[in-house]
Amino acid sequence: MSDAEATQSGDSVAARLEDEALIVDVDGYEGPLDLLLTLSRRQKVDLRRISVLQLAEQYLRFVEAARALRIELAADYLVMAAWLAFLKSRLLLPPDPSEEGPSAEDLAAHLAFQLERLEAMREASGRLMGRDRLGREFFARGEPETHAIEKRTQHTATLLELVQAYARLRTRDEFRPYAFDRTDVYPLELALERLRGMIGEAINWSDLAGFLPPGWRAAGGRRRSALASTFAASLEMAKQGQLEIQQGETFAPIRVRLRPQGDR
Amino acid sequence: MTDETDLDDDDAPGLFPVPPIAEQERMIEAILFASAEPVTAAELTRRLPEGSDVGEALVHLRSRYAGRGVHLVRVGSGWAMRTAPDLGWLMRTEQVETRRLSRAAIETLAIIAYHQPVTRAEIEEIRGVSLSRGTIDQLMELDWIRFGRRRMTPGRPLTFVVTDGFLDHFGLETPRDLPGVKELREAGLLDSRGMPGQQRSSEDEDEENPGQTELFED
Amino acid sequence: MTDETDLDDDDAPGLFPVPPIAEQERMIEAILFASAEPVTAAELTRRLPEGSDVGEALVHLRSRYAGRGVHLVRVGSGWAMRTAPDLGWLMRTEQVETRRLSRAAIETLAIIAYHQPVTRAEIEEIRGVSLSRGTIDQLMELDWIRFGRRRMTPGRPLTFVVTDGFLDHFGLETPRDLPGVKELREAGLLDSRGMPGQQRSSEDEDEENPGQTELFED
Repeated sequence: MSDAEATQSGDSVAARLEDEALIVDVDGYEGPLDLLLTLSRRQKVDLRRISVLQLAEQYLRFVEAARALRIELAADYLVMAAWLAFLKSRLLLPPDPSEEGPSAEDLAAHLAFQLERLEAMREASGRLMGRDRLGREFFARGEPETHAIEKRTQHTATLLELVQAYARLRTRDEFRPYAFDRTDVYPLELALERLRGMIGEAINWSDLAGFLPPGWRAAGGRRRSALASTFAASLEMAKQGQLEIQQGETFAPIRVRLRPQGDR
Repeated sequence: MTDETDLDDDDAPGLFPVPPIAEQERMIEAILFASAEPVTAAELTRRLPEGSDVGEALVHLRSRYAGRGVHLVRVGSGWAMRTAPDLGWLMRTEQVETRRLSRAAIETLAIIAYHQPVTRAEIEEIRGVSLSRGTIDQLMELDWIRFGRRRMTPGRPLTFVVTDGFLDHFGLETPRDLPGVKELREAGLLDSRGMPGQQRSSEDEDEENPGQTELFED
Repeated sequence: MTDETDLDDDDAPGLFPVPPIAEQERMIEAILFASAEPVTAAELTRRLPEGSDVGEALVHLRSRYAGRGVHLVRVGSGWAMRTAPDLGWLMRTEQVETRRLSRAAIETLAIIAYHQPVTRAEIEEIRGVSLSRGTIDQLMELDWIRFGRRRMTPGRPLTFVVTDGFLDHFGLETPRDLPGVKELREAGLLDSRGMPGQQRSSEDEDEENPGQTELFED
């Protein structure tokens, strides 16, 4: 500490020392409002009569001191400092009638209100935690009775589970596996089943189209699907040696018959 | 940090006059109520202020509870409060085995809660699998869902909505108070995993629910 | 899949005469004694024989236990038997070590209790710092807070309110019984006032302090 500083008024030195004591503790504050509340307590007046101007000066001095000591202050402390500097200048200067928005006094009053409210909530939380509490000063039944005559299963779920289930569904929506949703499709399994059941009657060459199921024979998508599946089924059965396939020429009807007994 | 003021722990006996018998009775009443198991007379004597007459206080307490819904009874070597045997039938529902809801059920419930009124087809569309009858039955039995109005679309499908019992169980005032995915994440209740945007047309499928007509009406 | 035994074998049906009020009182006494958790009046009504006057029986029961070692207390929408707080010193062995809450959690809890229903933004505005993720989580886990109604303002933010579990833990009948709530309200310290000149304040103002109405209606 230099001599020049030591010559300052005692008050100011005391204030500076206090500010420096605070700096050591800077991590102990929850944020600018918390710090402001601590500073305002030093005015030793009812928060309703706090001097916001004085408070702004204290805060700015604190930020200055922190800078001088090369302490990194979080951005929100600096934002508050800028705002308080602005408020201070507005409070000091005569009001500019052309200026729009809330007056400096309104802003100062709101800050005082915020401090008072935070203080009130601090006190309230202290009083709340100081109350008689369950399991500490008063007690619930130590041995709840369960004269259960019947057992009942109760299904339960928590809100969190419910909401997480929903969130899970919402994600999965995007990854729904590819599914064949068309309805006019005649599955191979059905065709195979049908052909196996009917082939016994086909001792002579029979047109493959004759094996199509009723309702799938009219021209169109359904017929094409049924024909394709039935043809695939016939190939499968031919491979297994159960039937023979014949086609007279390109695009001629495909004919099938039961494979003669001797050839099996 | 709030200072939780320590209560002056003064059970220091001897220094204080013996409390009146009615006060001793109160103390025993509180101890027996809060204790997880029967308490012996010796233990009571140890816990009560010195000079207390536990035996006499117990006699008073016992007669005070005579004919009440709760009795003071001897259990083995200890004393305990027990509900009157003739009221046992009232305790019937106390014993419940809680089991977690199946995944299918909770997902279905979630969809109904978030999308109500919602048709069966819509639920199936969102979940990507068909809805088993058992799931709906279970949720109905729990009184968490019920039938809503029929949808005014072809086929007039039934819809499902959640009940007041659902709101009660999940501590909600209205289904609109269900938090959105974003809000959950903000509240730190969900992994901060990216959640793709939700896109679903709420077009009504015309779908019949055969066999459920008779269940409609609530 | 799971067989749920039928639960509709209802307690005493209307075939029987309504028991006298003293008997109803006994029944409630037994039910409340048997349960460690508060039981709602609705649940009591459901379990007592049809035609019972639970409200009146509770009044009788309450005065019967006045000044005893065990009290009948109201906890939000429920009722419970609890030991008299002045006998806490006797219960050393029953005391449970409660996890110490951080200052942030305690203050957040107080703000929710006094300002409920309150949004996350309002909590942050009052404390002047953003709400850390774990705080809400922790208070929900303790079952001291839950989601309330959404605020009918742009963005329809979620709100938080305290639970019956909170009231039970702190020995409060209703949120109105919070220490100093009346004075704080009269001093305007429970108003949600935004910074003058910010858009946010206009939203809040046309809402006429929903916190108050919620807190003081039943």
